Parts: sequence; C-alpha cells; structure tokens
Amino acid sequence: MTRAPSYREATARHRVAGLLDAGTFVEWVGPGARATSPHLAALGSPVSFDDGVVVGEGRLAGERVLVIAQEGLFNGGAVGEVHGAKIRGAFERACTQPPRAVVFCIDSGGVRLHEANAGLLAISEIMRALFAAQSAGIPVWALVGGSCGAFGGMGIVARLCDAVVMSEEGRLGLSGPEVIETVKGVEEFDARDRALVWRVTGGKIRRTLGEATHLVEDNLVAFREAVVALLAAGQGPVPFTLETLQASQARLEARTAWDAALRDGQSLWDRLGLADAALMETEQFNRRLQEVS
Amino acid sequence: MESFDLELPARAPGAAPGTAALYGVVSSGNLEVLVEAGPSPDRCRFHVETSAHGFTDVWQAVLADFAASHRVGGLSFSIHDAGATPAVVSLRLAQAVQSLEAP
Amino acid sequence: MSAPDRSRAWNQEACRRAERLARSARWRRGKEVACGDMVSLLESVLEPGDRVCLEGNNQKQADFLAASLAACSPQRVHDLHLVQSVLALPEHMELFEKGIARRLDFSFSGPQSHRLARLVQARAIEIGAIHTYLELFGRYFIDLTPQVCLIAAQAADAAGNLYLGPNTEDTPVIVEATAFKSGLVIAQVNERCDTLPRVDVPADWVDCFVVAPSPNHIEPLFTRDPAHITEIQVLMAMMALKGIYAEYGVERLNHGIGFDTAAIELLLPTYGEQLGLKGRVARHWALNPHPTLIPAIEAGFVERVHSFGSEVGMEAYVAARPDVFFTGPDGSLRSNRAFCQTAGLYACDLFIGSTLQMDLEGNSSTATLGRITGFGGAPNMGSDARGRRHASPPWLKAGRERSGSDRFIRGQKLVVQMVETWQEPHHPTFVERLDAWQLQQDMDMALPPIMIYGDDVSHVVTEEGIANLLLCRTPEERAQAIRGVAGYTPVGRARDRRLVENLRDRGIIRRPEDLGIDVRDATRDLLAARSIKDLVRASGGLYQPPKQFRNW
Amino acid sequence: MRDDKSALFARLFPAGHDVTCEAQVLQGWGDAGDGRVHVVGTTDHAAIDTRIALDLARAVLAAVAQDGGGAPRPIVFIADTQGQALSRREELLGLNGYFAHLARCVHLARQQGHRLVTLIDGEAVSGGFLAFGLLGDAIVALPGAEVRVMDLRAMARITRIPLERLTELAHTSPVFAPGAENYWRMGGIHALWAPQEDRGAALRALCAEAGTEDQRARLGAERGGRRLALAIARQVRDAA
Repeated sequence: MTRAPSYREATARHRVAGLLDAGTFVEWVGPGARATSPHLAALGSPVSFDDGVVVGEGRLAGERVLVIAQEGLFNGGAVGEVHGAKIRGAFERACTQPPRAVVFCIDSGGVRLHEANAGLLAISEIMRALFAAQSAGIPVWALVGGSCGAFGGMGIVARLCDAVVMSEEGRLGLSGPEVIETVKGVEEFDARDRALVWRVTGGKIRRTLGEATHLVEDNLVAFREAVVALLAAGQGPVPFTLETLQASQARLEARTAWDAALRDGQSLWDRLGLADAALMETEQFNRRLQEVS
Repeated sequence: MESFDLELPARAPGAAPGTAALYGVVSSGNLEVLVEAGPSPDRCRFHVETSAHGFTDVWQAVLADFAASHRVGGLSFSIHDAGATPAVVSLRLAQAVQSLEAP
Repeated sequence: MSAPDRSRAWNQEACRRAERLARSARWRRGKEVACGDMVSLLESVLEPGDRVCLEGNNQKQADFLAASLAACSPQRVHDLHLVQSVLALPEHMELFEKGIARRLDFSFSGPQSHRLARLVQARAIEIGAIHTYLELFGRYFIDLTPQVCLIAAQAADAAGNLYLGPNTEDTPVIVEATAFKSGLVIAQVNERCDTLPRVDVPADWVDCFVVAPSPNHIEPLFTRDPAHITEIQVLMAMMALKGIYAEYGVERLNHGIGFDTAAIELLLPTYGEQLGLKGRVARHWALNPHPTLIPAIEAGFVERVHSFGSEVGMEAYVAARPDVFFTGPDGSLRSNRAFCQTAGLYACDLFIGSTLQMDLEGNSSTATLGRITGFGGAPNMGSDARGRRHASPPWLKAGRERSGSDRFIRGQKLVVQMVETWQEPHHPTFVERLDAWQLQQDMDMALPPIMIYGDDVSHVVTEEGIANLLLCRTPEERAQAIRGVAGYTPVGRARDRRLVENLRDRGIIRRPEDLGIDVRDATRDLLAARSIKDLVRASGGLYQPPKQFRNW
Repeated sequence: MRDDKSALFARLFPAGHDVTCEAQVLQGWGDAGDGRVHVVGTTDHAAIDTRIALDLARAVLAAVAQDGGGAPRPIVFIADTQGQALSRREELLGLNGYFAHLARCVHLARQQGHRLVTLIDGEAVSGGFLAFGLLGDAIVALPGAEVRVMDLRAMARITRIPLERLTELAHTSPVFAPGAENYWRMGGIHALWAPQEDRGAALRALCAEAGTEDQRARLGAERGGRRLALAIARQVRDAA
C-alpha cells in the first residue's frame, strides 16, 4: 500500500525533491557551506547547517524554476539574518538569471525572535526583492501547506505572490491565534479550538476568500501538479498598475464592510450556501465553490 | 550547547558522497546530520553539537556501535542535535547512510 | 441449636433507607429534583460516615452532583468515605479539603494525582487502597458497598428510567451494588425524554434524578492523533506485529492507550496485511472504540470489539458498525467497564501497553515522585489470570515456553510492555530501582505502587528489540534479557555483552534484523492513517472528531 | 490632531502644510521649502487593522493618481504604530492580505517615480511597520522613536532564554533588542535625527538623496551591525 507522501509531513528538502523533476536540483549555499546563524549560537540555541531554508534551482516538467523552501520544523521556519539573506539572494538571482518562475514553499511563523531585528529587515528586503523579480517578468508562486503555515511577515509575503497554492491543512494569516489569545483573551480567539483556528486561517477559508488561488490535497504530487498547471497555463506575474490596485482596493473595502459579527469562516460558508464546507473533500469543495461563486 | 569530536576506525570503502548531504531536521527530539567526505578511508569522523548536556558517553557508545555496523570509512558526520534519543540518533545515521547508497 | 433471634430487627438498612427518603421528600417531585434543590437534598439524605460512590470514570463525570456535594455544609455532611474508581475533578479534592469526605478507596487519579499526594502528606485524607478496577468493583459487593451513589446518565423519563448513552463505564456495577443493598441511587441526567432510546437502568432502582444545568463532561481520552506517531513507534509496532502477534497467532487482545499501541492499530491494514495476518490476528478486542482502530475495522481485521466506555465522536461510526460493536437496539453503544475488564482479564490472550519505568525484574510503574495516579485498566489487563481454564493456541504456546517442556498444566497470558528506552533526556525507562519504592516510603504505604508485576510480563518490546522473558530460566537471565533491550540507558549499558549475545542466539532477545525488519523501512508512510482527517476519511465521514483534534 | 504631530509638521514644513487626521490616519501635504510633498501616515501608536491599511493604501493611490502625467512628488510616511491589530475578525478577513495590498501600493508609487521617505515618530513595531514605513527609500527615526519586534520580557518568555542573558547580550549585539539605534547599526534606519536638527532642511536633503535601490544590507555591513546579510545574499545570487 503506497500513498503519495504528505506535503505537510515532508521536510523542506523532501518537498524540493518531490516537486522537481528527479535529479535536477542544484542548491546554492547548501549545508556544506555551513552558513549557520551566529545569533542562535550566541544565545545557546541549536543551529542548522542551512539555517532552515533551501534555495536552488531545478526543472519542473522540464522548465527551469527557482525554488525556495523553508523548513518549518527548524525554529518554526522563522526568518533570521542568514535565512532571510538566502531568500533575498534567490530573488535577486531571479532577476539576473531569469527562471521560468520562482516556487516559494513558505512554512514560517515570521520573524525569528532570537534575531528579531535582522529578521524584520530581512523580510522587508525579501518583499522588495520579490517585487523586483515580478517587475522583471518572473512570476512567484507560494506553496503553503506546512505545519507552520505562513504567518507574520511571511503571511504578508505569501500574499505578494502571484499564485498561492494551499492545502486544507495549510494556514495563512498575520497574527497566530496563540498571540491573539494571549493578548486579547480566550473569548476573542480560543487557540486550542483547532477547528476554529482552521475555519479562520486554514486553506479552505483562504480559498473561499480568494486569497489562496488553488486548493489541493495534502500531498507532494498534488502540489507538484498545481505548479505544473501554472506553468502549462503560461502564467506570468500578475501585473500591477494604478487601475488593478484600485480594483483590489475596492474589493478589499467591500470585504471590510462585512458586518462585525463575521468572525468565523463558518458564517461565511453558511451565507454562501456551503454550510458543510469544513467536511468536504478538496475536490468536492473546489467544485462547490465554483458553483456558488 | 555541548560539543565534541570523535574519530573511529571504520570499514572501507564507504560510499563516497559527491556533495555534502544533509539528513534530518533540527527540532525538538530530533537532529540533522551532514555527511561529507573525510580524510582517511579507514576511519570515520564525527562532530557533534547537542543541546542535551551530560551525554557524551552515551553518544560515544551510540556512534561506536554505528561505526562498527556500517561501512562508513572515509566519511565525516557533523551532527546538530536538539535532544534526540539514542534510538532517533541511530535511525537518522542509518537513513543518512542509506540515502548515500541509493540517492 | 438456638431459635432465631426474634428481638433483632433484620431490616434496619431498609428502615434507614426509608428514613433518608422521608427526609428528602420535600426536595423531590416524585423522583425529580430541581437543580437548585440538589444541595439541600444531599444534606437531607447523607449521614456522617456514609460510604458514597460519586461516579467518576475515565471519561464520564457526575460533575453537577460532585459540585453539589462539594457545596454541602461540612457541619451537616462530613467524614464521608468515598468509594469510586477515578478522581478526576477538582471538586473531588475539595471534598477532602473541606472535611466533607475523609476516607478514600479508588483506582485512578490521573489529573488530580499531584493534589492527591499533597493531601495525603498533609494527612487530610486516609487512603484505604489503590485498587484495580475489578478489585474495587468486587469490594462494592463485599465490604465497600455504597450507602448512596451519585451517578451520571444521558437521559431519564418521567418515571425515572435511565438511558446511559454510549459511555456506560462503571454505572451498572455501582447501581447494582447500591440499589440492591438498600442504598440510594441519585442520578444526574443531561435531558428528560418522554421516551428513552432504551432503558439501561429501570426506574425502580433509581431514587432521584436531576436534569443537570449542563451536560456531563466527557473527555476524549482515547483519541490519539496519528500525526504524533513517530518512526520509532512505527518500528516497535512492526516488531510487535511480526515478533509477537504473528508468532503466537494472537486473536483476542486488549491494547493500552498510548501512541505505541495506536501505531500497531494503524499498521494492521498495511504491514499486517503484507505479513498475511488478516483473519489470523487481532480479531476480537476488549477496547474502547479507539479512532485509530477504524482503518483496521474497515480493512476487515477486526471482527468484534467490546468496550469499557466510549469515545467522543465515535457515536455515528459505532452505530453504523453493529456487527463489530455491542450496541443496543437503538444503535448506540452499550459499554460496561466491569464486564469488559473481566473480558480483558479472562478472555484475552494478550495485553500490550506502555509504562514510565521498568526495573530488572520487569516490574513496571507509572507512579513517579509526588504523584499518586493509580493505574487504570493495566493491572487487570496486564496480569495472567490464574483462574483461567480454557485453552487457546497463544495461551498454550506461552505456557509451554514458560514451563520449558511439553508437560505443563497451565497456559500463560501474553503481557507485553512496549516502551522506548528513553522517555526523554535524563529519563531512562529502564532503572535499577523504581521510583515506586521511594513513593512507598514517602506515602507510608504497605507496598510500592507497582502497575504490572514483573512475573506477569511475558515480553518487553523496545526500539532495540524484543525480550521474551518466558524463555528465561533464571533471574539473572531475565535481568540480562531486559538489559539487552534497554538500549543506551545506564541499565542497558551495564549489560554483560557475552550473556546478551547468548540470549540472542537462543532467541530470547530478537533484534529487528533477527526478525527480518530493516529499521529504515520504519516510516510514517506505513501508517494506514497519518492524521485525524485520514481517520475521518477511513470512516466514510462517520467519525466526528472533537474540535481540538481537527485541523480543518 | 495631537499636539506632538502638529509640532512635528510645523518644524518639518516651515513653508506650510495641511495634514488632516482622521481615526489615526494622517493624510495631506507639506512643504519643506522646495515644494509640496505628500504626507501619509498613522498617529497615536495605531494598531493597524484592515480599515487603517485601506485608508493608507487609498491615500497612496490618490497621491499616485494625482501626480499621474506630471512630476511625481515625494511621499513622506509618518510611522507611528504599535503593530498590527490583534483580532479574530481581522484575521478572518485576511489582514495579511490587506498589508500586502498596501505594500503593493507603496511599491507602485516607487515605480511611478515617487521618492519614499519614512519618519518614525513614536513607535514602529513589526507587522504594521512592514507594510508601509519599512518600505521607504530612506527611513529616519525622530528623537524618542521606539523601533522593535517584541520587548525583551516577552521574548524571554517565548524563547525560554533568561531575561538577564538577553539583557546582557543586548549591550553588545544590535540584532534582537528594541531600539532605533540598533536598527541604525543594522542599516534598517538611514539616519537618526537629533532633537535640534533643522527638520525642514534634513527632509529636503533626504528627498533629494533617496535612491530606489535597497541599500539596507550594505549599510548594515558597513556599520557593523549586520555582517552576513549582504554577503550571503551575494553568494546565492552569484553562485555558479
């Protein structure tokens, strides 16, 4: 009995290997370079040979793509100085040696607190480098299905990407539920109510809102197929001009105007006639969502 | 963090890695091991950095058993450990060697 | 021969019962009591020194009645003797802190174990004994019969008939012991119905009931998220399946509740199938409806499951699999701890579970310093029932191995302890001396709190291999067999390597490679379900996991 | 508008200004002496929610639209934020997406030729700051400005590193402790204005000098606060 390996359970390296055509991956500043974090070491925390992120390039369905994959299990995929610099460098490389696309496997809670200032600046630099790659005509596609999801600054970065492929198990947001619960109380957000956490930040609600552009099953094959489809569609970066941003502005203003009682994805699904969305299989959900929208 | 080095006799030839290969992840109860070519074909080297203090003798016993039961001559293993049990250490090392043999 | 003593009244218990009921009349309408009157009712019926069973189970708690009892005036209600299997609620401890209760006989105190230890040390509580479940239930009928029991049920009708719902657990045995010895049975129910789905306790055994302000709390204690099963646990599960289940042909069994045994359940449809074990092992179970059993049920491994209690979220699945589970005509589970424990003790050929510590005699305990937990179901399940008479192939094979010859008069239950050699850094599982001995001194107990006695243990499974203690011929061999699978713990490293190799040659110790298992094949991909969602899928959507287990 | 912001604008824009403040969002224009610039920002340590993010984005888009076809004038961001709003509803709406939208608007302005200058006056904390102020071409901290991700006490709790150790290390390393000075050393802030600084002149100079290249990693390396970021990024960019 063999099953497609879970994307969520795979390590960053396994994700890269599972997404790309076999044997095509070339890593830059790989673990042998020992570019570890001096800041973690100074605080007596364990370091990793790749500082929790894999960057390199390979072929996907024959096309050359640049791949960035964060390791969610190492310090929550959080961005420190080296980790952030590797990602930034990868986007800069996308401008100088353009790949067909950048595939960005985000799995991160945001800034690494042990080197918080460096992490915050790194994320800002990543944002600017990402814009530059898009301006150079390279589409950037985020894959969000790891155990840390995409939160904090990396939640913002994910939404700068031209496509966001999520699994139902993936999560996308800004502040983690634990932070909100700690500061605002359990009535505001019960972080232990996992079903609620996913109804607010999980893949299905993000897809419902259009924030995720694709919802796939939690396995490497499904994620790979989604990227292959994006390649096949010849999709480039989503252009942004005054007009497109004004349109986004109008869309978001309409969403903010939703009544204040709307605090749970379930009420949104109820309104859309997708009351049992949480229980649907991915394929059925995608079909039903298309029918109602 | 605590660190130490260890060099042990080992059966040659081990599969020589083309490039450095990393196996495992540094997370609670887990470790990563970087396998590279070492200097001598009949010895293997270990460098261990671990967050669990006071276990050097246990590590040495685990690594000695590993070196005795696998063909790892000519290899160098660098380990970042975040409190893995000996069982996990042995398993990761075995997996790392396997991934070298069958890339 | 003297004539019967006509001066003695032979119905004093019944008279006392009548008096209690008379005192309580103003607080009842028929049998129904209003929530707000429950404290007054309890104060009117209880007498100092009464033996009381305040139903506390692993899962189901008579929480409203516990809170009501704790709210009674200690001037009116005091020095009670609590006889109940589990202390789970803070209110249970409050009873002792306030002096409402003084003496305790029990089995298990999981969540309250620290507080209980403090009370004992402060001499605010007298502990009779920490029992096994069956032992305590037995004493309900001998010398610990409750005068009043406070129980939890799902629903009552106007007459006071009770429907217990799927989580029956201890209720029948408590009610039986109390009602038929002139005791008072007081029930809290979640709802009043005109017609009950089925009658589990007839109204004439019930004296009062109250519709509690909120449904009694039920903990999903038996849900193990497959996402947390490690490769090491997969490896141990492979060894157990190949080296024990297949080897002995274990068809009737009970599992502990840890991730180790959940891994076995999830390996049955994959690795077990590869080994050709379907129909040959794991057919009949004494087990709560573990969600991790779903894939094995769906794959046709599991034919029958009898349960101690139920599990939150499994209701619809159980109802849809009546051939597997014991259900009432209404379709809901009928569980029963007393019967299922009996089944586990007498009718099963294997128990497999985990522990926190084991010594070189194979004694194991989950009791650690500063905690009095008790042991739940393991002591009954994990013991060889010497009263057993019926034979089965695994029982005979184990008995033959223990006797070392073909002339033996008794078989042997397989009692397997499955543990990783380290719990965490600085906490080896294998120790020269159990913490239980220290605990015995600290708590001034007659004996150390041992969960499973070493002489009942047949096999120890660790990531390093399987030790078959049945084949050991001397205490020294037994100790070396345990050291031989104790890995890199101090106990394991103190092994006599030559003796251990000899034990290995004799098949007493078997390493993964001796069993034909490559440790590198032990991956989570072998699990029939890797997540709670996979379990929901396997159940065809019938399993409805509690919200804290969902990530969708 | 609070007095402190009025005083700030009076010193920044001696040649005149008109900045309105509505529900913690600042918008208008100011003249530091060489023509009008756009002013967009937040005040009173705003917790940035979807509404504020949209107001800021609208103001930026309006500036771009206004100068379309003509000469794009600088946009001066006033950053005073305690970070993002913490609320379940905001998360449900996808606050991160609103921030991304705001960031895109800022980047559009840069592409259209607007110079972007950020003045931190008050607080600048992580998420809220990332979405606009931190994207400026030049970033300046005014006296008393606090820049941080998280205070050391909370950091100690979450990382389980003793507070004493963090406090001690903060003396030698700018990498995790709060403080505008630390951000300056790391290249994240281009300049720290002294209390007596001629604000108008300094702002004029900034608007004239600000380039559109992201120079922060280079500055961080030069100032010794961030030694690896530039080098590692280069290694990746140029790897064979």
